[in-house]
Amino acid sequence: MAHHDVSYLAPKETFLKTVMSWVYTIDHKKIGLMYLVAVLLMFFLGGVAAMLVRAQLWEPTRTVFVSEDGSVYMNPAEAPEGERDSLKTETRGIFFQPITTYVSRPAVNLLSGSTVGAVITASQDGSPSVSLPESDGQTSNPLNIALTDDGSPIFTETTDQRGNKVWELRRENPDSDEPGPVLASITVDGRGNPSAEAGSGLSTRKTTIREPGSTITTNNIYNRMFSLHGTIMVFLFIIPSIPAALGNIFLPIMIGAKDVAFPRLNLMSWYIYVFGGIFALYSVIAGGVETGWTFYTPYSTTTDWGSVTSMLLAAFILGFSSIFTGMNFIVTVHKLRVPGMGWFDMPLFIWALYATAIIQVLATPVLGITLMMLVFERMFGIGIFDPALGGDPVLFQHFFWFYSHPAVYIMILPAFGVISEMLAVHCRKRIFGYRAIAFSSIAIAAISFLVWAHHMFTAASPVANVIFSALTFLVAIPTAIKVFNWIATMYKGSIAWTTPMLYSAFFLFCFTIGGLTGPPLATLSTDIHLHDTYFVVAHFHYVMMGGTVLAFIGALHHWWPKFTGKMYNEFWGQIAGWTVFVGFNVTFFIQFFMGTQGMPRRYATYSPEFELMHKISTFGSWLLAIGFLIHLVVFAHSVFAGRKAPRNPWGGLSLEWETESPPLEHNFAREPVLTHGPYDYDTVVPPHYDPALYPLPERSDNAPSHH
Amino acid sequence: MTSAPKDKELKPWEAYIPQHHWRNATDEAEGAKLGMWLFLSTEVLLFAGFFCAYAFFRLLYPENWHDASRYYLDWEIGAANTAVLLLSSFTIVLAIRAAQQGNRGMMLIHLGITQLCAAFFLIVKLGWEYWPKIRDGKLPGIFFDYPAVYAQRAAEKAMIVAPDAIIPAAQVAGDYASTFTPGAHDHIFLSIYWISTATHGFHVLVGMFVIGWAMWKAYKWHYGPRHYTSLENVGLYWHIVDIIWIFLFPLLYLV
Amino acid sequence: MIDLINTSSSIINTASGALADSWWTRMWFRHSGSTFAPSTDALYYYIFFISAFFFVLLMGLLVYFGIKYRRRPGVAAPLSPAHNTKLEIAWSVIPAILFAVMFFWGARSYLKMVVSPSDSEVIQVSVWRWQWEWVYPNGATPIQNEKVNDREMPFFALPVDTNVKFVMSSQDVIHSFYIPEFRIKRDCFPNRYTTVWVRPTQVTHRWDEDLEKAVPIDPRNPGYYLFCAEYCGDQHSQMANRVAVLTRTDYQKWLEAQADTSSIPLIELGLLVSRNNGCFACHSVDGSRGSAPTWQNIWNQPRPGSRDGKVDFNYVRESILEPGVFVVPGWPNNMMSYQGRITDREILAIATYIQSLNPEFAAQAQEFSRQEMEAQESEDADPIDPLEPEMN
Amino acid sequence: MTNPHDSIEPREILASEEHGHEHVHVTPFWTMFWVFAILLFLTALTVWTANIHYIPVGNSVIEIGATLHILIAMTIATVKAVLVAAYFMHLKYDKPVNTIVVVSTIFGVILFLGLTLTDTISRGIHDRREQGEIHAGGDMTLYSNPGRLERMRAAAQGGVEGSVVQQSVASGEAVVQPPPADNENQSADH
Repeated sequence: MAHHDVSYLAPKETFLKTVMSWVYTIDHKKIGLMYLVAVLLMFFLGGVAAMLVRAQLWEPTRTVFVSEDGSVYMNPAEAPEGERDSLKTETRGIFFQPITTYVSRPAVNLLSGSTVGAVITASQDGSPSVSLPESDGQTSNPLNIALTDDGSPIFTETTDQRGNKVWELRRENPDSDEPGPVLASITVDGRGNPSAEAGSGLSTRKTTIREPGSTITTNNIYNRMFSLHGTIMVFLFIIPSIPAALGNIFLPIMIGAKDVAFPRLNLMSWYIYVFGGIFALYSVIAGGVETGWTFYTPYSTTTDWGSVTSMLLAAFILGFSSIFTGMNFIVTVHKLRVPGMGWFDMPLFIWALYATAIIQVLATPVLGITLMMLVFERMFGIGIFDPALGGDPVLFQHFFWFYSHPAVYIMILPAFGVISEMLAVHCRKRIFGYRAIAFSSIAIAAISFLVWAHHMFTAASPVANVIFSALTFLVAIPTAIKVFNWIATMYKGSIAWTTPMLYSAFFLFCFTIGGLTGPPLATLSTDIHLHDTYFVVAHFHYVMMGGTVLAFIGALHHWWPKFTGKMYNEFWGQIAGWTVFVGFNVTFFIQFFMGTQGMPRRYATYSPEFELMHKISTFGSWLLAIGFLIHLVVFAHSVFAGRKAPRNPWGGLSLEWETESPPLEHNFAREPVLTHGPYDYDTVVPPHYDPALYPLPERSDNAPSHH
Repeated sequence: MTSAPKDKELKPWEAYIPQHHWRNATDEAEGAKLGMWLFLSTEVLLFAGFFCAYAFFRLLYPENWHDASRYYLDWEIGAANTAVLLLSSFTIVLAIRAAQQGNRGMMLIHLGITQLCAAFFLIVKLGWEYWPKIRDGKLPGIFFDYPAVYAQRAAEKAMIVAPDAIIPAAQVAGDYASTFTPGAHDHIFLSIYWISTATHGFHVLVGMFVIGWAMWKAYKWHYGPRHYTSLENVGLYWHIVDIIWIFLFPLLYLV
Repeated sequence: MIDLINTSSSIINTASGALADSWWTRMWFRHSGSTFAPSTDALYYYIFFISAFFFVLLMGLLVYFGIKYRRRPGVAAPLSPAHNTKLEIAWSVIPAILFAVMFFWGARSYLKMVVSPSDSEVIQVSVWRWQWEWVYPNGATPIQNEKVNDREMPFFALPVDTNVKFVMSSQDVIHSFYIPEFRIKRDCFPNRYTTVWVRPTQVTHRWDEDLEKAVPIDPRNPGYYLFCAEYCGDQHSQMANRVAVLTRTDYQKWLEAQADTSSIPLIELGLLVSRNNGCFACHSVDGSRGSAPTWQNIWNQPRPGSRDGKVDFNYVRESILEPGVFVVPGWPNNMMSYQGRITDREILAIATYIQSLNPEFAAQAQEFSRQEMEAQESEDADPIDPLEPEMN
Repeated sequence: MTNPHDSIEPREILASEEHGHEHVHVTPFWTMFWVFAILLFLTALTVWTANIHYIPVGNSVIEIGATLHILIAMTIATVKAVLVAAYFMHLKYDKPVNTIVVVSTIFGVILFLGLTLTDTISRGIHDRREQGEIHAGGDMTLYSNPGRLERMRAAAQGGVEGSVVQQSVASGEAVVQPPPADNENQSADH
């Protein structure tokens, strides 16, 4: 009868109404889907930045010798005999050439001894113009430049020895036909960069209009790229990825609710995310940030480059989006579970999201106030973080990491949740140690607040370092427990090697490496050596990318049939999965060795001895990109040509597999009745699943499924 | 089920039905309240940033901090504002009580008093605290006008003709201001004073808007014995603004 | 407990000492250059082998289960327990114990790095974007340069088997003092001092009397790197210097040579001093555009608004000591003052060097440099008045 | 948005037992009044204790230091906050879950302050500052970019008459004006 009995994806009567039904929607599934599209877009953007970062590191920036015909030699001796004298040196990296001029309007200010002056400017193609000062409504000519009839100054166009175009502005010489002395000249070099010089011997001075950021070096582009990668990936991709996108879609369904507790707040969270994203993108367009995503003071308070303030505001705004999602999830889990679902009847994904939400609510406000204080510092110089004014940069680091360390658990905990789900479903096995996994999520959430200063072992005081080192090891224990439980879950399972299962295994592989490289960073003396090196980069990526991103992609495949209603291509999904896995490991495993060898991170160039390792890493990044592109094609194919998904393609037992694919507008036709736990694979044939395909183990009483 | 015609005489609070995804109104009210408490906890942690910065610098420069607090800020104004905020908290509690009893008149009166208190707080803050400080250059960070403050202090000292015997007595009475000399970190003290009180003041302002909204809803009969969730949440918000001030007041003005 | 750690760490120290310079240690770490390196490396290997054991165990199980229990049509998953208390306690407690050992061991060797011995030789380290400066106890800053990745950078030497304490401070943003071979790292902050100390154990360089500089003993090992490990902006990656370890006697000779710049002609010294003070990070000498005006051809150029109105000795001196007094219009005022970190003769040298960069005045500069050198060599000569040579 | 209860008559809901605040605790007036009175009293007490620096005992005095003051003031403030939360904010009468939220928030604040201060206290910056190793804040000559400070100061004081800094900007001299009290801490050799 009512239209909430149709799929949430079903279009409305008219196109406009369909669009509006998405714009004004308070349906958690639509909001989650919009989040999903947005975070995938951000993943793409951040990924492009990452590819450029790796490309720059293909080889170190070096001085090379360029002959006139353009051949490049590492050493002048390599050049043919005749060319050696005419070699020019150039600094070059493989990808980013140094750009010496950013603003295309060099100008020469011709001061003629008095306060009146004239400004000579050149556009990008070098065509010159002079603006002369006005006096008494008439154009005066204090410089005695030859003028045409309409008052515009005359430039003589010549070519210099190198073949560059030169425009010269000369002083008028009324006594003879000889040209007067050169007042100023504009030269356009081979690359089209204009530069201006004032003539010598005159009372002139050279000014070049140098807006902030007028010189971009190779390094500078690189610095923006890795900062862009960090800020986008952390604030716009990975934090909202699983909770706000997949969590939003599935949390209410999995606990049998019609919606989240505060649907309008949920919509607001989405629009705040968009608003914050606009600030971030504006910052990128307006020059980008080059502070890294950590915004350490006093670098971030003093740099004039780019648009740091805009990026800070973006992160501040995005924080609210995250807080609102977290609040919503906590209340939803507390108040909207289907009757009969106790805390220990919840799927582990819900436990993970609940633990995540606790961190989101408790940690994010501190980031908010930190960034606000940093904005005040930049705008008003309040002097709390700026050492020049008596402030303390380490205090900023404490403020920042009080959020940002728990934030890495905001990123990884939901991934733990989806892995628990995927392993149980695809191994057709009751999860091993349900309570241990559930409690370890909460324990990780609590301990995550205790360990932040391990990011500051080279900065903080020794006493604090010892305390934080000890506390850091605490967090390793619940994490280890989870991994052991997952492996134990596979024991005596019936393991279907679908793409989600494949990704679960990839996750276990990569996350175990990521986790096991944590202890050298938590141990004080080894961390002193490894701190701020590529070892940290590799560790972080093994946890965040090998952990969260692989779990996210796996979860996308796992739930894709449910929320889109279409199946994806299993074969190509697995091909893409293997490409991503191999590419990922090629890219990042070598970085552990770079780190122990002492290669510091955030380096735009490096000593030649690291070249081979960097080349391997960059090569891996291409494989990785190819893998993700195949995934993109697989998903696109599924959306447009995928076959219709059954209600329960994997034989899952949690509540989302009971409803239609895609789910109805209010999730269920009527409120579901809980007849079994989410992991009772030993005793229950899953709903909507062919019992013939689902043999139950011998000993059980072969109880029929509840349908 | 029968579909009887709707009773036009039902007031909005009587006719209230929960949103579609809630099982019943009790769950909805409790859920909303829990959500509000979570929001309040984010507020507390937001202000924790100021408290942490305060503690950090106070431990670094204890004397400077103490003297600056006594010299730059008037505890009388702070105390008056504290009392006013406490009163407003009390009246908003009474407003909720009135809602529970279905007494719209008392509800509006008490919310009105709360509004007046909030306005009083802001006017005192702007007129008696912020404005003189802006005038005298007692501003945060690099805006802090050391020369002007020194000149002013010198003029004040010139006016104090104090026989030696009186100064210890003044100290016993706690009159530190008479011996005060501006310190090197006054600008940071004032930075923290400005950003924390301004953020708090902003919350008071937001509070006035939401209380105004609650008054409008009360006027329209949206609150009654069975439904006053949003009024309760407005009250919770207002109390947290009060509690934050309870901590800010002694830290900034007294010790 | 501590005894146990001591014993085990000494065993592993011995073992890793035996492993030194094997392909295995070379794969992970650079040379072990200080007393901290063996214990840090040994601890790393301890963690590594534990990790490797668990990784192989877990991944072995993953692959084994994945193959053995793969889904077969019509075959049910056999029953298995959903939890096992003993197993779960075991895999919680055993890692906890292993972690505890890591923590105690790591904290013990870390605390040794923190407290410097009282007999340490103190080197003042000053750092700014993008340059390290070491001031040795005799007041010298190195004049020896070595090429590191295309750039001439100051060369720093340390005495072997001597405790050296670095007292560090930054002039602008946060930097981090990192010498991988020593396994030490410490952040440098503006407005604050931090310290780190080290005891080098391997001699890498020797003093060469003829070349009057330290040269590598083994040409394949040109010395250690000093890196900046905290991101500090544009040329963060190019803040790499060579650090060498000399024997005590060689070190003394090297140090004396660094303190004595009187035998270097002004123009040459100007180039050296400019390099060592990182001037070339911003100022170019070939006319190309950096983040500050080039030095090429600026000598005698007009500078309206400055005290002298043009670039001369006074102008250069003022620009070095009080860069904010006159800023060339259009350029940012971001140079720091070199007051107190540079001698009068060095200022004169820089000015002469700049003079020599203008072809018109190059001969003049050469002549002045030669005269000054003669004056230096004749003992009774009056010190040259830097304002004297200002001739027009 | 569609409401699934559209077809249900409101009275029917009212007739059911699911009422919003059916069994709610009505705020007792006199309890609240006395809480309010105690709060006012505690405010007065804070002010009073903060202004006592010496307690005369016979011929001598007992000094109350800054630390003790802050402890007293914070204890009173905590008592006040607990009263407001328990009575005004109804925590005493509500479900315990709200109290759990509050407790974990306070836990978070304590961790934040406590662990941050573990570092900042133990680095001994204060002692070293007194030995002259560390320059007090506001010593702006150390800063590499005095021009920036100048610009910001000039911008900040744009309209203020007679400002020293403004004059120095006008004359083109980048004179940094450090706080006079800090002069003895400055050293030129950095």
